[in-house]
Amino acid sequence: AAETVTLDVQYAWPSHKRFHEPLAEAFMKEHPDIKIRYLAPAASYTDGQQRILRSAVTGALPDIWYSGYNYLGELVRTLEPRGEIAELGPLLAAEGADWLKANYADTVLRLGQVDGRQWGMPLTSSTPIVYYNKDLLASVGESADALRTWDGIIGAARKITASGSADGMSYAVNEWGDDWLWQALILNAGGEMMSGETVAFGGESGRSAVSLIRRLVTETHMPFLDEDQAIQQFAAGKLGIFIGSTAEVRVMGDAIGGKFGLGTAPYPAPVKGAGGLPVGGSAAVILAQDPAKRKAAWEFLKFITGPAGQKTVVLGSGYMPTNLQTVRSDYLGQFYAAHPDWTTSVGQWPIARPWFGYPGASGPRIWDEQKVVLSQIMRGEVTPEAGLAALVEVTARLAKATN
Amino acid sequence: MMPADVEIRGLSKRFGAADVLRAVDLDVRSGELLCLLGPSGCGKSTLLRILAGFEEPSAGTVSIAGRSVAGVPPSERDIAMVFQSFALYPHMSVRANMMTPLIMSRLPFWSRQPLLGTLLPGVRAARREIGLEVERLAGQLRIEALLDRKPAQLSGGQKQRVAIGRAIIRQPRLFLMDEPLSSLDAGLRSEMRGELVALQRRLGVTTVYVTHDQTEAMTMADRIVVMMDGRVLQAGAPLAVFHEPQHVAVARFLGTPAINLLPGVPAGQGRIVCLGHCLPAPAAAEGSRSVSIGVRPEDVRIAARDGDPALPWRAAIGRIEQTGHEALAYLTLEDGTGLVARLAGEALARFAPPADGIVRVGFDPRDAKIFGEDGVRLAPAPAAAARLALTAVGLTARGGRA
Amino acid sequence: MMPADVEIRGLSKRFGAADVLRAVDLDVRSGELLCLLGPSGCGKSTLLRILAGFEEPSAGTVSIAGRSVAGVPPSERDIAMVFQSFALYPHMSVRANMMTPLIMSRLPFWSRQPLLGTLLPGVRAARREIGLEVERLAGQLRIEALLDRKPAQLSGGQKQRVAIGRAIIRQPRLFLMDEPLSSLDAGLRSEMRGELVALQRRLGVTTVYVTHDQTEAMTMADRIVVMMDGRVLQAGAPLAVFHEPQHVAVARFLGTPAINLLPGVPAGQGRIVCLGHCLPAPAAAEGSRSVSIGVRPEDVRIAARDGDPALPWRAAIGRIEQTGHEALAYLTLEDGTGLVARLAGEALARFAPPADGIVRVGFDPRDAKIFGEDGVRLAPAPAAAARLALTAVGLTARGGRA
Amino acid sequence: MTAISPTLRRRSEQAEALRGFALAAPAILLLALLVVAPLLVVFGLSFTDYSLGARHWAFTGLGNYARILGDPRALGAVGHTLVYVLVAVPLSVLLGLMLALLIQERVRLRRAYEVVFFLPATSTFIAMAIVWQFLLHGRIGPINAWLAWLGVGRIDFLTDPATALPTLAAIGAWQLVGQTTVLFLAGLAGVPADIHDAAALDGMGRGWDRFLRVTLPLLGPTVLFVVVTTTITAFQAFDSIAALTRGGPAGSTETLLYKIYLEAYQYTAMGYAAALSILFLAAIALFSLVQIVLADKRIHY
Amino acid sequence: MAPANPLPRLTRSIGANAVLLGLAGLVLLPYAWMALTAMRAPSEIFSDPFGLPHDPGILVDNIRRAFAAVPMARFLLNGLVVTAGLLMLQLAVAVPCAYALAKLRFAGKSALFALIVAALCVPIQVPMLPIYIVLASLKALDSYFALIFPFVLSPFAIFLLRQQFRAFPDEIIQAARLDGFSEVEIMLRLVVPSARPAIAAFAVFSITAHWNDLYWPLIVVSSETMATPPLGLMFFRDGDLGTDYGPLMAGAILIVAPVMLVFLLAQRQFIRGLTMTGLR
Ligand SMILES: Nc1ncnc2c1ncn2[C@@H]1O[C@H](COP(=O)(O)OP(=O)(O)OP(=O)(O)O)[C@@H](O)[C@H]1O
Ligand SMILES: Nc1ncnc2c1ncn2[C@@H]1O[C@H](COP(=O)(O)OP(=O)(O)OP(=O)(O)O)[C@@H](O)[C@H]1O
Ligand SMILES: [Mg+2]
Ligand SMILES: [Mg+2]
Repeated sequence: AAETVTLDVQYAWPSHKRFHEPLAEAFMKEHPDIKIRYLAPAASYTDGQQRILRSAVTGALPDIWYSGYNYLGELVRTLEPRGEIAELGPLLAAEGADWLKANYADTVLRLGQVDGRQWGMPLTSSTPIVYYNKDLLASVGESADALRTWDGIIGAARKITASGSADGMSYAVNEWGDDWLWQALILNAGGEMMSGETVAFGGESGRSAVSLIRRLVTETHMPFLDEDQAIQQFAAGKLGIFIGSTAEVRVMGDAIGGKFGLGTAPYPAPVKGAGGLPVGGSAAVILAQDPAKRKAAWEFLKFITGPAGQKTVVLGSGYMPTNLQTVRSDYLGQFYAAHPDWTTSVGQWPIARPWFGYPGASGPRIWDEQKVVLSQIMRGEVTPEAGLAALVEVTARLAKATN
Repeated sequence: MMPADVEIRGLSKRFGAADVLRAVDLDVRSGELLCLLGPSGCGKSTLLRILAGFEEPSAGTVSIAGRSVAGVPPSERDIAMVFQSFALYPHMSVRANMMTPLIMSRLPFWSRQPLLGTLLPGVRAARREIGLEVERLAGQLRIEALLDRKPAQLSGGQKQRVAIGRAIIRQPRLFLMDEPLSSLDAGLRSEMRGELVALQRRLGVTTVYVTHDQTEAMTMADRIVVMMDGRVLQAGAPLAVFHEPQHVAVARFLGTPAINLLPGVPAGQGRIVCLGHCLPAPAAAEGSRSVSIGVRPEDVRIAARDGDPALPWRAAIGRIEQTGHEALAYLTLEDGTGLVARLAGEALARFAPPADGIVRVGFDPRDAKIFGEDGVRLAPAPAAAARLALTAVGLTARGGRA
Repeated sequence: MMPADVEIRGLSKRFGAADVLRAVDLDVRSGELLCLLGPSGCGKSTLLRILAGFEEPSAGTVSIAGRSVAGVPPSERDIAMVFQSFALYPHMSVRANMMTPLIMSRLPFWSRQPLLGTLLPGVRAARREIGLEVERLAGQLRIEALLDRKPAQLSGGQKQRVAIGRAIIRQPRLFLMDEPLSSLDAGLRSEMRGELVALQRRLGVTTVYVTHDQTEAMTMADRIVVMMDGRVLQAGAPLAVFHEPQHVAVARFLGTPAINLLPGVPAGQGRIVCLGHCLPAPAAAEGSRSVSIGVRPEDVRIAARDGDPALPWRAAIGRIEQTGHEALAYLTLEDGTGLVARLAGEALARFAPPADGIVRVGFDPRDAKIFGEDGVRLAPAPAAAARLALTAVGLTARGGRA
Repeated sequence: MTAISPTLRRRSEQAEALRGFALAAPAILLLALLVVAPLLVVFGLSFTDYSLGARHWAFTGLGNYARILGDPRALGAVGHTLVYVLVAVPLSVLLGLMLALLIQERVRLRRAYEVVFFLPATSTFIAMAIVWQFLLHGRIGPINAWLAWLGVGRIDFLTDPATALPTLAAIGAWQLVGQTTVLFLAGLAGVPADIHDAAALDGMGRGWDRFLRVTLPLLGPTVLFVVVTTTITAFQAFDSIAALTRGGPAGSTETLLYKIYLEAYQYTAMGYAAALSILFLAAIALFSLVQIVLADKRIHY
Repeated sequence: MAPANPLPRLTRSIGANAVLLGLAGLVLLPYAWMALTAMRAPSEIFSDPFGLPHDPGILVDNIRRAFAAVPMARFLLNGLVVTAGLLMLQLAVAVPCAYALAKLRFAGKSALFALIVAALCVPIQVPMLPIYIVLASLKALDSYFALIFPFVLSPFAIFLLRQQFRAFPDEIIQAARLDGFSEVEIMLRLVVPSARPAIAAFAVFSITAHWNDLYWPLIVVSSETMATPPLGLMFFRDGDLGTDYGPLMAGAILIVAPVMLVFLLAQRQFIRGLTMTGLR
């Protein structure tokens, strides 16, 4: 064998260690000449992006980074001119079309593309789903069927709130760490965030989104919680319905520990429109420059996005598999059959859309501003219409400022 | 307010395992200046602090003006105190320092609060009145010019006077002073002694004054109380205590250099044998197996080797300390006993040490103070009583100073 | 090492605008104990600190043992110093305090470092040797029992002895002491005086001793130097300076209570008129328009109102301070001039103040010291010279103590 | 009279100066390296549009400073910082003073109290943040449960823009109070016992009069020190915001320092962040200076 | 026999203790939850926050899980190395500087002191970026050096120690010079030992600050093996996945406890140090 190649791999979300460690172990068993060394995890995709940018300035990039889908565009645009990121298209092509077809759906591959070129291999993917407390729902005489539409959800939540023992629901759009839930509202209403250089959610999709979030507050008395707090409350049995990432299925189950019945349902059908959903998660990119390292890195990427790798990822979190083979019964088929709650998200693959990232480095700043406006709308400090106008204005201004 | 008398009965104080005061009985007479004198650590300050109410006695009672003060907090005892450290309020001007006690005693709670106080009726007038009183007293203490300074800008003597001013301004019925002069230098100390006494006379406030400096006690007190080891050993007029100590410890403590103590053995027939010579003994000596014979340095007589044959012993001069107006001769008797003699006035002028340093020494037996084995003074021989009369004359002179 | 002599010539020191020392000339003789005496702030410590090398003079030279020490750092002057605050190393035991100077002077740098030091050859032996020396000296100073205590666990007198021990252990050629006794209490102070002098005699180290306590200076020094305001006013044997002050400031500074100063006017024919009476005048008085006549309190004579007609003035007794062995009478002459008289020994025993407090006072003109307008002593009348002879006798006596 | 040679005198003074320099040299070097030089760089950056990772950047003169004036979030951050300081500092100083006065008289429990109240100052905040987040939970937090039991309405401590900042400031006070208490205890120990005795005789019992007339004025220098250090610490509050609210809800807890952090490390706008930093430093310096000057007039030593 | 009336004193003491205990309870509230939670199974945590845990034995399990989930021991070791090393170096720099400022005359001394005082006000966030870039260009990131070096100069230590050293009697220093001590020996063998309480006070401040610092380690540390305790706790804290509170709180206790212990040990000296430096 050749000399051992060591790959520095950077991932985000410390808790994902749960599946990253087994992935590396399994891979190294298969490839004794490649050593995977994880760097300390970044706290979030945003922090990770910052870390990568800083490392780029000082020339200390890791070999592999799992970039949030929403930052992928910006990452490529920054690193490509410096020659510090590897294009994966040729590598995929070299593996042959059959292999490709057997493993990856086009919708999935598209998540790792920027301007039509493949830069990342989708590693994790999630869509928002509805978690509900079966006991609470039953106590007010509702069933999971009611959760298929927003009106149904609002009705059920209102009843739970009125019962006094718990809060009806939480859709923490304004307190989320990023704009994922917000994009879900827009995409689900058939809209998109930007089209070309102009803000695209100023119309019908935006209107239905902002009036919906206001309704959630006025009609269900939804509490203002951030993600952590919402999960805490749900796990404590004091929240009827929680809408969040499918990646939390596993932890939610652990935290509840059988105190009450946990159910999941698909993201509600859109009030209007075609009903798309942004895919959260990350794509693995290769930042190594050295050919040997790039080669090794590609091997690693193939492994973690392969059927065995994806099985590990899914069972460690609740993410949807990005590999077609994974759903087969010899990998996850039997598990899924036994745990239908875990499949809710998988059922939403058909409406999955890429998670939009703003141009330039303006994403975080835009979300910080949008968040404030969303809060104002939800609290009734501005009318939904005025709020929407403000959202459009601020988004347009900031997106332009950094272009 | 009337000066008060103080009655202390069976007062004891323990700190943990240490007996600091042991059944002290003491009366302070109305209007007098009483000095508590004793070595460091004998419990003087503790006694004073019990009088002031800072400490509770472990046993015993204290009455001031006939009423027990048990449980009465310091602020309600109507006592003032001058501290060794002066304890002036460092952040207040001299004027404010002196006004404070009057403000506290004359203005009701709301009237003395910073902002509100100035708005209430009558407060301004009351403050003005207090200010005038302070200025009057400051005049008497010769500190008018300092009224607007802070304590840090004063010399020791000036601080001293301010501390006294703050203490007496509200005319307490009892005045306590804990070594108020000890942090001053020698010159200032002797000056302040005179001033303090004059002031106390003028005001007539009963005063308890703590010191371990005998000169201070001797020159200032109406009566001194010698304390040792938590006990009162002797109380009385200063010269009476000096000349007629009732305990060897008192004799040793008073007088610089300390009294010479010679060993003696009662030989019956009214005689005591002391270093091979006989002295007339007080009657009570018969009961003792051995006695101590105290002779003050100024009572030791010296003559040239072959002078005055009435002096019984021969001694070698070890060292002579000359301080100008007097000299101290450190002598060694033939058997090795040390003896100090003070030479002053004519005796000093007459004295010329011999070349070989050998002299004759002795003393008038009437000047000797004889103590029993337990340290208690044995009743003086009749001759000493004559001396006591003379002492009384000195007292009269002192009484005339007021 | 040999005791050294010190020669100071034209030494001046300014701090900013303040002249602290002004052209001081002074010799310290090999082996003597010289006291620098003067009021607070006169520059004594500054002079000492220049000798030690802590300050550089502004002008003038200092030679020790014949060699100029300009630019020589303190550590190379072979001088030891005892500080007023003792300056013991607070965290070291007494033993370590005393060993330190020897360790520093005998062991090279690496050998005295904490860990390394113990590993180097010969260091243990050297340390043991030093330890033995310390114990020997501690025995002489009677502090063997304290060797393992920390300074904080010592009394003032014990600290004092340790400080001296640390200073003399390496037998410096010059020994400086800056008010080493001033923080001790009276009893201890007088005891330590004797010990210090004895030690200095035994070691024979040249010593410069700073104090503002005249008793200390008088009783300890071979010679005293009176400084005022940065200048040397007079230097000489203690009693010579006391009895024959060459300047009114020296006369005033020495003696407690201070010398009485009476106004006088030269009247020609060898006479001076003083408060209506005539005194014989020294020859030099003729040149002055007015003089001061100094009379020490112990030289003032008192008699009953109708006693001794040789005493020219009548005076009222204001106050009598009795301290047991002596008394001070504060008198007021008819014209209001104050006068203090000291009564001791027989004069005290004889004295009985009259009922109305009026007495006759006067003094032997031979005891009077007469100062011209500029404060300089006018050559004494021949009679006073006789007294000087007597003084010399006292000196001999003192010389005999060694 | 021979004047001592000036070269000799200078030599010994020079020797001392040399030793002084030698001893201070490491500190001086590090001061230059770790404080002065980086600050100069930051100062320089504040006149550019540098953005992290960018290859091209330009001087913009005072542009960044002008931009601050037109940036409502930046101005809001200044306001939030002031609110935070104005809540946290008085709260921790007054509470610390009260605690110190109470603890000072305790004999047996004194050490225990000192430890208890200093505990928050020693605790890793990131750990405590998790606890606080739960305790202050708007719905299931025990504090809200108790409030409900007391009949007080529910408070969304960390998620209501009106309460989030005061809540953070109160947590800041919780962290700071140990330090202020301990410092006040040290100050109180420096007040001579005699003065208290004298005050007792002058008619000031242990209560308000003694505190107002004696204790507080004598504590003056300590109060100044405590207020200045606490203010500086409060200005620099960061951990609690980063761990608990991340500037939210609705930007209501975005303080100046947090805003600087956002600009520099979330938005990569280095030049602008540098300008904000300079402003921030100037504000701290000014604030401390004003306090020292104001208080100096009222301190009596 | 003692007729003193002890009642007011007693009521005062009871009142004061009541207030203190009440406030102490408030201060300790978070710790109580922390301790209780560390003894719970995940499903118990949110239902009855201050109830007694059903099976305190879970604590052991939770601690085990804390050590298993992340290299807890390594974090604690890193914390120890960083705080101890930093303390030594800070003192090594600050002691001579403080001594020179307190006891020696040299040109620019007051300017230096003014700079030190000014530096007290500078939060690390401000000069951080340039320092980061320099460290990175030296390839020194992700090392103990990177964690320690930027804090080696502690203006606070210099300030505190200068105050303390100034109170050291000049006369002792002069005596030592006569005895032949060199300047460094005077400093190390005389002045420093006398400043022990002040050093203890500073040690508490320094250890507290740097053990707990999250900001700087977050930026310079990129490998788990270099993580300090709070950074480790952050890895441990489940960002987007909800929270596994039992082991988390067990870990938190392990991280909070050492500094508390240091404070407990140094408490007497710490308070004395603050009192002696006077802070006036
Ligand atoms: N609060 C206390 N706790 C324990 N012991 C004490 C306390 N106060 C005083 N003592 C002890 O009581 C004894 C007497 O102390 P006190 O202060 O009364 O002496 P003193 O006669 O005033 O001495 P000095 O002349 O030195 O002031 C001393 O041995 C002292 O150590
Ligand atoms: N470093 C200095 N800077 C300015 N003035 C000084 C300095 N050292 C001493 N002085 C001044 O020089 C004068 C003499 O001081 P010195 O210490 O020599 O007096 P002293 O005779 O020892 O007095 P004391 O008996 O009080 O110790 C004083 O007025 C003092 O204020
Ligand atoms: Mg006392
Ligand atoms: Mg002096």
